[in-house]
Amino acid sequence: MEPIDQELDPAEIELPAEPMLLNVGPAHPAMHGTVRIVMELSGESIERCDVQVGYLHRGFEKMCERGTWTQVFPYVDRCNYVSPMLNNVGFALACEKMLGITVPERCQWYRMALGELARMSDHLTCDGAMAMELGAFTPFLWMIKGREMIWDLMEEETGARLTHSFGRVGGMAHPPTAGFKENAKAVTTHILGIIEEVERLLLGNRIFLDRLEGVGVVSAEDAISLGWTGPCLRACGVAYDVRKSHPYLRYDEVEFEVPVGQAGDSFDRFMVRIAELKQSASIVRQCIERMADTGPVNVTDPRVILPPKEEVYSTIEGTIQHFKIVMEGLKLPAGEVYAYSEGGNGEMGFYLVSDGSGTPYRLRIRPPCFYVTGGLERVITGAMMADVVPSFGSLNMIGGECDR
Amino acid sequence: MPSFKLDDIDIPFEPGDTVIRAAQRVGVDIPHYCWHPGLSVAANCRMCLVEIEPPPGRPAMMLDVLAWDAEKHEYVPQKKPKLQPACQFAAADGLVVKSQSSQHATRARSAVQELLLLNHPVDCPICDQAGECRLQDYWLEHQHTKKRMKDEPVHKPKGVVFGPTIVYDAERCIVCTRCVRFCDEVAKDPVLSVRERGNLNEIVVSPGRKLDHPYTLMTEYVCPVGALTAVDFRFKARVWFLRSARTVCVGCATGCNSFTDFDPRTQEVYRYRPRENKAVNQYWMCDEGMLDHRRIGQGRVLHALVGGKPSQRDAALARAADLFVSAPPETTAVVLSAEHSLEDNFALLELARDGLKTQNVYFTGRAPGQGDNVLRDADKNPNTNGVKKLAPNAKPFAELVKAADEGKLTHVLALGSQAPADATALGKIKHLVALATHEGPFQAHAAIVLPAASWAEAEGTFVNRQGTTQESERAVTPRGDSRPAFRWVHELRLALDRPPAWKKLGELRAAMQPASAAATGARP
Amino acid sequence: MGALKETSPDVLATGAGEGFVTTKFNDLLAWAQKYSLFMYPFVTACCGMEFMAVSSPRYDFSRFGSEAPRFSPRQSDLLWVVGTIVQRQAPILRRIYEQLAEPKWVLAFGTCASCGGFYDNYACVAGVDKIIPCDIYVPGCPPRPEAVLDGLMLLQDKIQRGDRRPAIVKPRADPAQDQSLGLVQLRRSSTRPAV
Amino acid sequence: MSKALIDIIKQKFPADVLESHSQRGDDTVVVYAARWKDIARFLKDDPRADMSMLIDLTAVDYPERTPRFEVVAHLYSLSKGHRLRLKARVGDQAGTSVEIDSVADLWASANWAERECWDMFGVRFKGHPDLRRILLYPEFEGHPLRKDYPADRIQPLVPYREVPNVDKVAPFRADEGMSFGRQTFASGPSTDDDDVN
Repeated sequence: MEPIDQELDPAEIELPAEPMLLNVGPAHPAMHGTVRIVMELSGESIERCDVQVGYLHRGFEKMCERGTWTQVFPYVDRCNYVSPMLNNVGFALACEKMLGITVPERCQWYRMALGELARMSDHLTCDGAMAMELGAFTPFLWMIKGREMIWDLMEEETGARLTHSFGRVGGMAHPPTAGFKENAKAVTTHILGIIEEVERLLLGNRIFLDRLEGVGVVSAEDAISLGWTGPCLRACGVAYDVRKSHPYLRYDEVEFEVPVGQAGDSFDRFMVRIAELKQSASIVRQCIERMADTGPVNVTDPRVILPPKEEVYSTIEGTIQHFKIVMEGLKLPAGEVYAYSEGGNGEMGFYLVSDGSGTPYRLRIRPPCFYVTGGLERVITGAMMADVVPSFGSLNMIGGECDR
Repeated sequence: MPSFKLDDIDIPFEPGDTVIRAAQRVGVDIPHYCWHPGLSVAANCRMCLVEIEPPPGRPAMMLDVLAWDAEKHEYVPQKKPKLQPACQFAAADGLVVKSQSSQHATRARSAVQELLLLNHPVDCPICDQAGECRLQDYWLEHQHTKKRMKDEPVHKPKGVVFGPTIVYDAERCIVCTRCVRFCDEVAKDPVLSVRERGNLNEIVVSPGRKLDHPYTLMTEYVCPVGALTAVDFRFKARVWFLRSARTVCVGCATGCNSFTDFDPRTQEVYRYRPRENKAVNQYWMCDEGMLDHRRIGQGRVLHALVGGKPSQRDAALARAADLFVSAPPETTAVVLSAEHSLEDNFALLELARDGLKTQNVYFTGRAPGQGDNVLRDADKNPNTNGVKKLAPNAKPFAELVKAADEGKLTHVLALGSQAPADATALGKIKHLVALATHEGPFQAHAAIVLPAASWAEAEGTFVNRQGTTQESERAVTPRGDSRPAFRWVHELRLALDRPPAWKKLGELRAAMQPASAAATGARP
Repeated sequence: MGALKETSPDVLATGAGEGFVTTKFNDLLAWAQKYSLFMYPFVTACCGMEFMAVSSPRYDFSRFGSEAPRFSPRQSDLLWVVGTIVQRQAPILRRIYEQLAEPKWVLAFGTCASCGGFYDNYACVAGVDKIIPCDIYVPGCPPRPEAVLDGLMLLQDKIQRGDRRPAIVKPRADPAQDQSLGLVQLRRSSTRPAV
Repeated sequence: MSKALIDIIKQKFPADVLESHSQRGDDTVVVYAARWKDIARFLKDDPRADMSMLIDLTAVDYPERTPRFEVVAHLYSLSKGHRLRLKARVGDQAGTSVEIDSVADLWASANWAERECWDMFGVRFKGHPDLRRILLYPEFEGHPLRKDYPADRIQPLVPYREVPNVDKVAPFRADEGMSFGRQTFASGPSTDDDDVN
């Protein structure tokens, strides 16, 4: 890797003849602060480029090997921090696969509803930021408004706007609040309205379309070989969605479509996200219809789930249960498991290795962003300088997840 | 060898074994509270109930019980096998025992566990046993149900002072009588007994007595729950923060095997726990030894002293080297110490032989104390045998005093802190360099004191009174400027420009092997 | 400052009466500075999401005059360090801080930027104040927008006072004392249905 | 599901499969590192397997074992919809010579995955186009995800400031906190102490 800014010797004080070496990022507004692209330009077009990530590598996997399994939740929260709930659910599912337990039906619907809401906030953020980077500031503000609604709902449910740490192995931290269903209905209605506004504002906009259509094209073969998943892969016309292909929770019982694009360009990626927003909204609707108002949310096995605080403070059994789970951590059987679910950016996989103790021996998260960003070089090589921003924006690279 | 089946595992046993003992020998654990391998069988906790298959052709011993039928909503008569306590049931060849595999046994255990927790206070947050408490472990393994009793639990005295070392909490007590049996059988001082019956019973000290025999802390050690707590350890640390090193007690010549529990964050030693060794201390340790960890922090020499004044360790080392570089061999002597490990003594002896070329070797140690015929030895030095075998012709401390008195010694390099007898004569030695862990006569009279690491701060090998060589691990990092004595010797020899053949501890031990092998014979 | 109407000469002599504001020049300067903070958002991580929220109309920190983001450090005087700074990022942040023109202030947005948070490992810088001086610490993981606004107001106070000592945003009330939160006593009457 | 897949590999490479199991529905095949690439290529090209995607590639460190490292690849077939976990054990105790063939020319996704694996575990992939560190900086020494790397051993790129107390949050006295009464024109530190410490 070359130094941040290289010393030019006096001979080349005047701009060098091409190829010209241009360094974008990491502290560049379009690079989300965590990516650096070193480009070799001839005129406007990019001859070669080197995408450098890792400016947000926070040692996620190492930290996970220090605490208990439950203490991993805050860390996964901060992996994909645009849709933390999806990470929560994904990790909880992984641990439950390891334990061989399934959560009660009510909890499954609850998880799905929250997860889809998180997906909506993810796509809203991505498309909004994308529009903003192309100069369309208003849609960004509108979409952030919609995201605020989701976050208020999340705060009502979990107590935190962004990093919830709400998932638990064998359930959720709390059952749904009384007003959850009404709030969710209202939020989804509002957001569908916002999406219509945004569509009307953007999709007739010549500049917007010209900057996206046919830009950052990726063929399906390339995308598959690059290990792309999620919206970016679907934009290339490959209808691979974990929720459909390998249904988990209750996704096989809800009706939704997997929108796919044709061209695999930035515009398709944008539109796929828009379409998925609508799908997610309908999934949320179906979930809150199917979700029972009463009934257990957590599994009953006291070796997995924490007791209610009343019991902890009043009965010795509760105290012991709390003590064992908090101090020693719940024990996952020795072995390994790879559990996968549909994250905001595609297949979010967790590869857990347990030695039977209360602490993870190895916890590997399969970050969709990492592989998507791995394809950026192939996407922008040969493209024009100005196409980097929409292409990169449409990949929705999340630093925390890509670099971990 | 005869064997029986326990949950389809073949378990060999020796004649006279009980089921639980044979199982434990091969590492199969049957849950138990009252049974302890070192104590007699009481069979009063009923946790170890197992189902015994009847011999072929014989009917099983069945009991008629009333079981609640949820559908019929009434009690219905049922038959269930008579369960046997594994701690009392003698193993027999071809016996078929069902422990985990028998749902009757597991249900019985769950019930027993629930009964034991019936009146248990919600004390885990303030209980020193929490983290190593049988009640907690077995709740998770055998009960994991919620509380059903709605009544107020029975309240019993808390914080009863049994003696100078032990505090008793009757509410936490499950009256397994381990402590009673220990005092009776091992300590030979039956000072504890059980009062009342049913859920009111509790452990009491005999009227007019205190729990003050030399093995009181063992009662806390055998207590499977938090009923008996040691004053020494009470509210000092949480056990899940502690780490353990496998060490040897240096309190006396017995050399009891022990665990040294320390906090890796603060490098503080909090307690000793006995480590099972059938050949040496079985399962026990004495109070003296258990409380010996206090000496690690008390009266230590932590910085080098030159002429009684604190000094940089390098400076002090250089001064010491200057003293010995031109020391006349005939008036030079080294003093070995039975307080220190073979490594330290061997390094020093080597220095005397190769470095200082002197034949004057003395040895010292702590003054003898009380002994008994259980564990404690009158000789309070952990390594007397080691030193004796290492340097058979080392002269005793008395002669050192004599020689010093007659002014025969000018340069003395002394290991160890304590002296067995009056040591004022040491003041007559012109150049006395002490490698001392603690303050004492040597530190008092020495011209130069080099701070040595204590037993808990260095690996060491000790030879106990039976002539068994036992290695002790390092628990914590040396305090202050102190470092293992053999390291000091090594540096001293470098400073003297007479470097030894060894650099690392491993090499030192290798160099020591023949000597210690001669000293010890076989290692357990 | 009102327009100067016809006034009696003693007014001009004493400077009393309407139409005049008398103040110290430094105060005037500080007043101007604190309401025209040009910010350089150094956005790396999770906190960036909340940063978006703060900048969006609902919380809208442009009300405090720190609206205009400048993506060139030379044009900005308030450096928002938003999110975790890892060792690999540190030299860049350091350089950007050096490129800021005086007077310059640094606001550590979130726990990671303030002290490293729970990323206590080989990769992360335990707080930006390890590498650059920091004026305002806003705790929270990520901090609520209200806390960020508190931090901004706190910074403005400090600018006005010419006080360059570091300051931290603290809760307006001690949660442990707030009985309505029910944090100190056992939460028997939970608003939620029992599990 | 793809139990058959294991059999396919077994009968194609009878001598190269160390072990195989299906734990919790995950089919796992452990192969000899020497044949890592051949088996990967077979899995990609064989119509019965048709592993079109390399979902993930990582490693696990078992310091007490030899070989010390397990390279773990998760394969997925879009057409068949089945998955397979492919493992190979490499590396000596010291962890100095940890080598395995690169599969970057089979799946483009392996490019970055292997770079990360090298970065985090020091597993060297033979034939990789450019095996640089990816998440950490080139000046970094060691491989952090190895069990013997202390989690908190930092290797700063820029010297830390020479300021006392910089290793802890600056000392905040009562007058240094949020001044809730906004005494805008007070000179000197505000004096209200209604903030909690």
